[in-house]
Amino acid sequence: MLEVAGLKVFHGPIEAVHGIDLAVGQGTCVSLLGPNGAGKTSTLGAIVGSVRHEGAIRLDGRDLGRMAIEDRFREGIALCPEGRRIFNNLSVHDNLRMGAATRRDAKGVAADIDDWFARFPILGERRDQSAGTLSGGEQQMLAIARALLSRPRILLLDEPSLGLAPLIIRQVFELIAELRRDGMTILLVEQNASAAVEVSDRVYVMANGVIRRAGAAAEFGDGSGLMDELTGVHA
Amino acid sequence: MTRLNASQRRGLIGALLLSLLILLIVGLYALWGESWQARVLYAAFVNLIVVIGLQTFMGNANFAVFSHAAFMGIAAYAAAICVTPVAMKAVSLPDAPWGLNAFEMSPLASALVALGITGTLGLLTGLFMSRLTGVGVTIVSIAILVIVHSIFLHRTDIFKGNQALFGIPRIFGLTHVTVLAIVAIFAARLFRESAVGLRLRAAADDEIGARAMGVDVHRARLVAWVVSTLFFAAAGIAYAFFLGTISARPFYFNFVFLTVAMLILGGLRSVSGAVFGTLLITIGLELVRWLETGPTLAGVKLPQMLGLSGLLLGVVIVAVMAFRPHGLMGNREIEDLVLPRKGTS
Amino acid sequence: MDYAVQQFLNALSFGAEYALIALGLAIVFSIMGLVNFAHGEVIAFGGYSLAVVGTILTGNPLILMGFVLLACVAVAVLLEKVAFRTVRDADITTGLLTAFGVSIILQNVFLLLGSPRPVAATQLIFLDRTLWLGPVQVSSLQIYETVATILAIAGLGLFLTRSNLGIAMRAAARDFEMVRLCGLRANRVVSGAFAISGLLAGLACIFIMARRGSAAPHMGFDPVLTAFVACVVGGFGSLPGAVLGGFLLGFLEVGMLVLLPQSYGGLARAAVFAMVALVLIWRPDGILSPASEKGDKI
Amino acid sequence: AQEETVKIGLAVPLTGDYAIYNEVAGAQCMAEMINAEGGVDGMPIELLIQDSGSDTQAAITSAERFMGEGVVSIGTIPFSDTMIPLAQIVGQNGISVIQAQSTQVEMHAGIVDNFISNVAPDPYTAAAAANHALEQGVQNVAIFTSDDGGSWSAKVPEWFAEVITENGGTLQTTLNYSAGTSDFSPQIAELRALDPAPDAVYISWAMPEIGILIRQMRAAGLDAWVIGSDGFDDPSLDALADEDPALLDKVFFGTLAPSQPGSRIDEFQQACAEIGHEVNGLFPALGADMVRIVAHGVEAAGSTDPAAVREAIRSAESIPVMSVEDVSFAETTSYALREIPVIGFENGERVLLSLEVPENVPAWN
Amino acid sequence: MLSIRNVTKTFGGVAAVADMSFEVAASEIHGLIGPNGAGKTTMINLISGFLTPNSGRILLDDTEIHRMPPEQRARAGIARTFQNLRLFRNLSVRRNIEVAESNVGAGADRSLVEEAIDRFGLRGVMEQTPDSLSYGHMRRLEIIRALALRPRVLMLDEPAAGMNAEETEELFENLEWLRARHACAIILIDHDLKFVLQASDTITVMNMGSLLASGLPRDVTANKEVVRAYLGTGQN
Ligand SMILES: Nc1ncnc2c1ncn2[C@@H]1O[C@H](COP(=O)(O)OP(=O)(O)OP(=O)(O)O)[C@@H](O)[C@H]1O
Ligand SMILES: Nc1ncnc2c1ncn2[C@@H]1O[C@H](COP(=O)(O)OP(=O)(O)OP(=O)(O)O)[C@@H](O)[C@H]1O
Ligand SMILES: [Mg+2]
Ligand SMILES: [Mg+2]
Repeated sequence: MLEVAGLKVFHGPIEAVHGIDLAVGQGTCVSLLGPNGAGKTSTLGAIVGSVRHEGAIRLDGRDLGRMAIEDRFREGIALCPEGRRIFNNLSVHDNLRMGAATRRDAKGVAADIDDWFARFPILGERRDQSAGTLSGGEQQMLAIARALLSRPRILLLDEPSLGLAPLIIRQVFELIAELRRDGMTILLVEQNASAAVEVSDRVYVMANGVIRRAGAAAEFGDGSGLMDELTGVHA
Repeated sequence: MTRLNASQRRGLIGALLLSLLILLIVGLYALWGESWQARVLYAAFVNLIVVIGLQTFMGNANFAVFSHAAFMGIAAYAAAICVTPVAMKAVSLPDAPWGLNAFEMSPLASALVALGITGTLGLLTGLFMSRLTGVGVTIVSIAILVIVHSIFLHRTDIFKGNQALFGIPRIFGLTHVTVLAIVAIFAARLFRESAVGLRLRAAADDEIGARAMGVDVHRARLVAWVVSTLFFAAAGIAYAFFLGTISARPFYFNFVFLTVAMLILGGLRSVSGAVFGTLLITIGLELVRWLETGPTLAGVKLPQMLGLSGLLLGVVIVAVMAFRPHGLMGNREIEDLVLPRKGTS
Repeated sequence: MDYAVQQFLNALSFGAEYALIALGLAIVFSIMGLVNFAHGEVIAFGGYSLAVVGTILTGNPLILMGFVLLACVAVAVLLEKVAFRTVRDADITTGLLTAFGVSIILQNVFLLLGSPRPVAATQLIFLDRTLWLGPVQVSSLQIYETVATILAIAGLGLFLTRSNLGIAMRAAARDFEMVRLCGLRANRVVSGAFAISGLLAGLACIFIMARRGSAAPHMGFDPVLTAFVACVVGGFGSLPGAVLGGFLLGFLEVGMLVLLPQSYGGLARAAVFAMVALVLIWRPDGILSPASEKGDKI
Repeated sequence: AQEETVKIGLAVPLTGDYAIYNEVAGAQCMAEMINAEGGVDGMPIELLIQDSGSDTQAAITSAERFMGEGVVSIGTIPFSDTMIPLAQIVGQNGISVIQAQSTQVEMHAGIVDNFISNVAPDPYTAAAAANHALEQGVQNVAIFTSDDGGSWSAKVPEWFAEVITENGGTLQTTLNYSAGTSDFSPQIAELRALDPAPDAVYISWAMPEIGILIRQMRAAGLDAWVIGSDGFDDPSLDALADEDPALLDKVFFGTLAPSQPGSRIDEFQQACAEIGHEVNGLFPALGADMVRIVAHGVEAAGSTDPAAVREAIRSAESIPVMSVEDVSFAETTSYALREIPVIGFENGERVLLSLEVPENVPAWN
Repeated sequence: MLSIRNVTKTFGGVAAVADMSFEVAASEIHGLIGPNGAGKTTMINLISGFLTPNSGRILLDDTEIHRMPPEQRARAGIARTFQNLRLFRNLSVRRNIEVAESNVGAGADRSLVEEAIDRFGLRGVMEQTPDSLSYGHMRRLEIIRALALRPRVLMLDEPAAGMNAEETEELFENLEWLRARHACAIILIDHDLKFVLQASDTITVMNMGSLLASGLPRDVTANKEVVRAYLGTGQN
């Protein structure tokens, strides 16, 4: 469904990703793993259109290359970004409304928001509080919920477990597994390799801006030695 | 502890380079200049002192403030009232209260009194300025400007308002102001590289982070504020001692805009920026003043287009902000252009 | 009694005018973090367009009022496109200085294309008629102005908290790109904010022109300076704060004119500003400090 | 050495706060007229014009430049904070400051001796207006003062009141305002609270504030005279008649030279329009007088030496000018003692109400 | 050395910290864990002075510090890092450190910071501004900057967030080095349980603002309440 070919990503003059190929099939979950600075976030940035890039990015065969950020979103690509980037000055509820801002079915949106409050009760309790005053983990939950409220066709998650307590991490991965079962297409970036491999169909491992390894999730076992192996090569 | 650290040594080199630039300009004038250009230079150097003073607060603390013209005016009036001979004050300030027209002082003593008064007012205003945040700083600085201006206008018995306070001995010449400008450059550079300057810049980047590192943000701001008012005071004194006549009018918004534009063009984070900005705008304005009179250029008579100079200031500000938001110099100082730092990759 | 009521009404209408202008400043600030000093020139532009259109096209006041609103909205949106878009992500100081630059440019353009002296445009002064409420005389303009301001406040409040676009505007204040990542055309969001501020400027312009009967290059500077002060006193970025500050300033100003002994009359403005400074010492972020609205946690 | 041209420097505000007080248009027109008739003793008049942006330093810089080019006299921003230092500096080269329109009293206190103004100081216009008011039976007056325009806005109303009270009238109240006021409601509420209602209010200020005041007073049912100074003498005041001629029915002002239809200024403006110069209002027109005075001085002195020209101007019994028959500086040395016109309106048209050299001018120096 | 006594902090109706008490001994590493929103960051803000408690006392060696402004506490030896980075963007790495350094007396041990710079691998980037650093380097710079205050109590808020196992291990080693090199207490917040358990001498667990458990790492992980509220059944 999503295909990336020969992708290069630039931050100003710096080339952070050096021509990678990647594919995410309809209804599958693909993990993109790698050490800090590998270029994972940059890759996601290119897919949503927030950084300068070259190469092909195709959604259902259509090239997104020149499309503006908001149009790619309207094509069904939603991102739960690194660093959460919730709207500090808006209430929790308004943050969720922002996630659904492109939807026209007001009733459906309200029902979906209530669903999320049921799933993360703490968010429900903080419904009218400024989101900036939430704890780190609460903000992370909010960011995930916001990304899903648009009912995207493909969901990009950038380190969703960052800053979450073990209990909640488990909940998040259960959520990912559930979404996958429901047919959502997911591209997942994670530091927690074993958990990521467990929910994925396919895994890409990236370092220094190139893909080092790619394969079915099964090939990676429980994902444990993966990072050691990689950073060992590049220490 | 008088040993200077590496940044401070570089600061001295930078100040020296800037001073050489100033001297070079004065030298060029001495060799080939026309007499009216002395006045342009004088005005430019007075502005330079103001802009450098602005840099010490605005640049290091990163707040926009507009009250400098008020402090400059206070010093100018204080110095003028002290130094003007009694006989002259009988004519120029006949109704002055508190015996203000019954004494006179030497120029040096007058300047010191003016610095003292301005510094004290700087301290008093600084006590609350340093506690304000964000736009509040700007607005209170504007309030100070308006309040001081109203008092100048209203107390005509002391300040003569929009009429002239005349008869001030014209003591200063280009040499004096050149020396002052160079002193200002050194002082501002040393301040920027001092512990207070560093803390202030840290607080400007992240106030909470700075406090967590033990920076007393209010104190640092207060010190910078008072120091900057002393620069303005020096400029005000130089203004009064040169022109011989002052009024409330030059110490108001127009002057504020001019000097702020100078600082912005050069880049408010660096002292070198302040210097370059002042020189460039001064030259630019002179050029425009000449162009707008419709001179003949290479045999072509240009049309007369009076009134362009005002436009120029605005265009400079907007263009700089759009294309080089940190001004020509950004974070750099002159020595960074000449001597690259070690370890930068 | 009659006198007191009269002065009270005067203060109310002064306040309404400041509040209207302050709202225009506050909406742009709360969304873009931009201290838009060029707001006064938007008002002046409205005044000039009234003068031009009023003399060459039509004298019909309704059409003219519509035109003034349109002109102000258009110029505000245009300014955003050409001048403020480039400093969208910059810090407050950069934006503030840009706005100052724009304000200087516009004033000089008015001066060069128009004239330093006021240009007559008297088509709207009919709005200012004297009405008698019992013994108290009020100007119809004062009533229009107060009512219009109250409607504008209410409408704006509803818009910003209820509509998607309004919420998006507030969100854009914090993270512009993230708003786009939520699928909203952020340029439109920001243009929308400027359009609203232009609309408010246009309203203020109509009232100001109804009183002045002429346009001049600097006509916007003083009221906007006062409105800016009002915003800060009320709590910059907070819309209720802008309104509160506007009315506070109106009452202070009229109060000073009335209460200060004549020999100190020239210090009325100084006294108003000194009080404002005092308020800010008491509450550095303004009376209705928007700190909670900013929602920053360490 | 004989120059080939008579150079007059104008370091004047074309932009900035004082832009409306410049005398360029009339000076240019008059210079062109004189040059068309062969100039002064065969020398054409050349005007050197620079915009001071209403800034003192800029004006002085320009003046220094003009000095280098050999000007006979210089005109500048008509406020003492510029005129004094500028006169001091150009005085070192013997050059005079000759102003077309300066009414400030300070300039005649003997601080500088190279200053000449083509008009009479402010107290004269205040006294003339007061005298006319008294003739209309005005007894109770209120005055508006402001610090924003220096003595012109602060002191002139007091001089007016002084003349009124000396003749048995009453100063009921002094009200304050600031530049840029666009709503006089609070002051008008004060006026309405006066008992008895005032016969006249006096304000020394200019448009558009004057227009607002008149309108708001009339709307509030106050029909007191609105009296003013030379600031009223601008076409934009006459434009109020387009709204409603009745607005101007009870308005008059003491000014610097007659400017009603049919006056010499009016004729001059029309003549200028014919040769392509738009001269709009009193201040621009008076530039013509200044040029005539300098031309006369050069002719009489037989040279362009600035000091000699000044002497010639000061010793002349009468110097013909544009706005009135002639002026003379023989007695006053620094200003022209002129007949002060008081101008009012009939059906929205200017009419000359009186023309006199007031005898009862308040003490001013 | 640092005592927290019955400290409560409420925001509106929410008690972010409710009647918390615990002690941190000199030169121990004290882990502070708990579910999201438990009040850990709030606790650090209370100790470093960016929040003042509604009630309760905070003492450093018997001196009450809970009314002091943050900068004074920093100079008294309480240093911290932030969950969201707060570096000085326009100052070079060297000057970032100098800001903190300018607050310590002349007698301080100069070599500590220099060694830390080498150990944390920042030597080569000293003249760059933080923006040009990788995220990992920025986090390390925050720690060194806090260290430059020669703290008596160093508080680290989720230092391992976003790090992989390898980097977390390196961080752990650096903490060990630090403890050997400079005697100070460390309060460590993190959700990487393996890391916290490995590094800490004592652990305090918070839940909904209050103390849930405290003690040695192995005691705490065995605590049923902790398992239920934080770890979830069946550890991973
Ligand atoms: N805004 C930026 N400006 C300059 N360089 C950048 C920028 N953002 C990222 N980089 C650089 O690009 C490279 C890839 O960064 P990226 O954030 O994509 O890595 P990542 O794989 O997401 O790492 P992490 O696991 O730390 O999130 C890094 O070397 C980083 O320093
Ligand atoms: N300024 C504030 N205003 C209102 N509520 C706040 C504020 N700061 C914190 N809170 C609330 O207090 C609770 C504790 O927050 P805190 O940040 O201390 O949690 P934490 O333990 O650090 O969580 P995490 O592990 O997710 O970072 C949260 O529920 C949060 O919503
Ligand atoms: Mg990343
Ligand atoms: Mg936390």
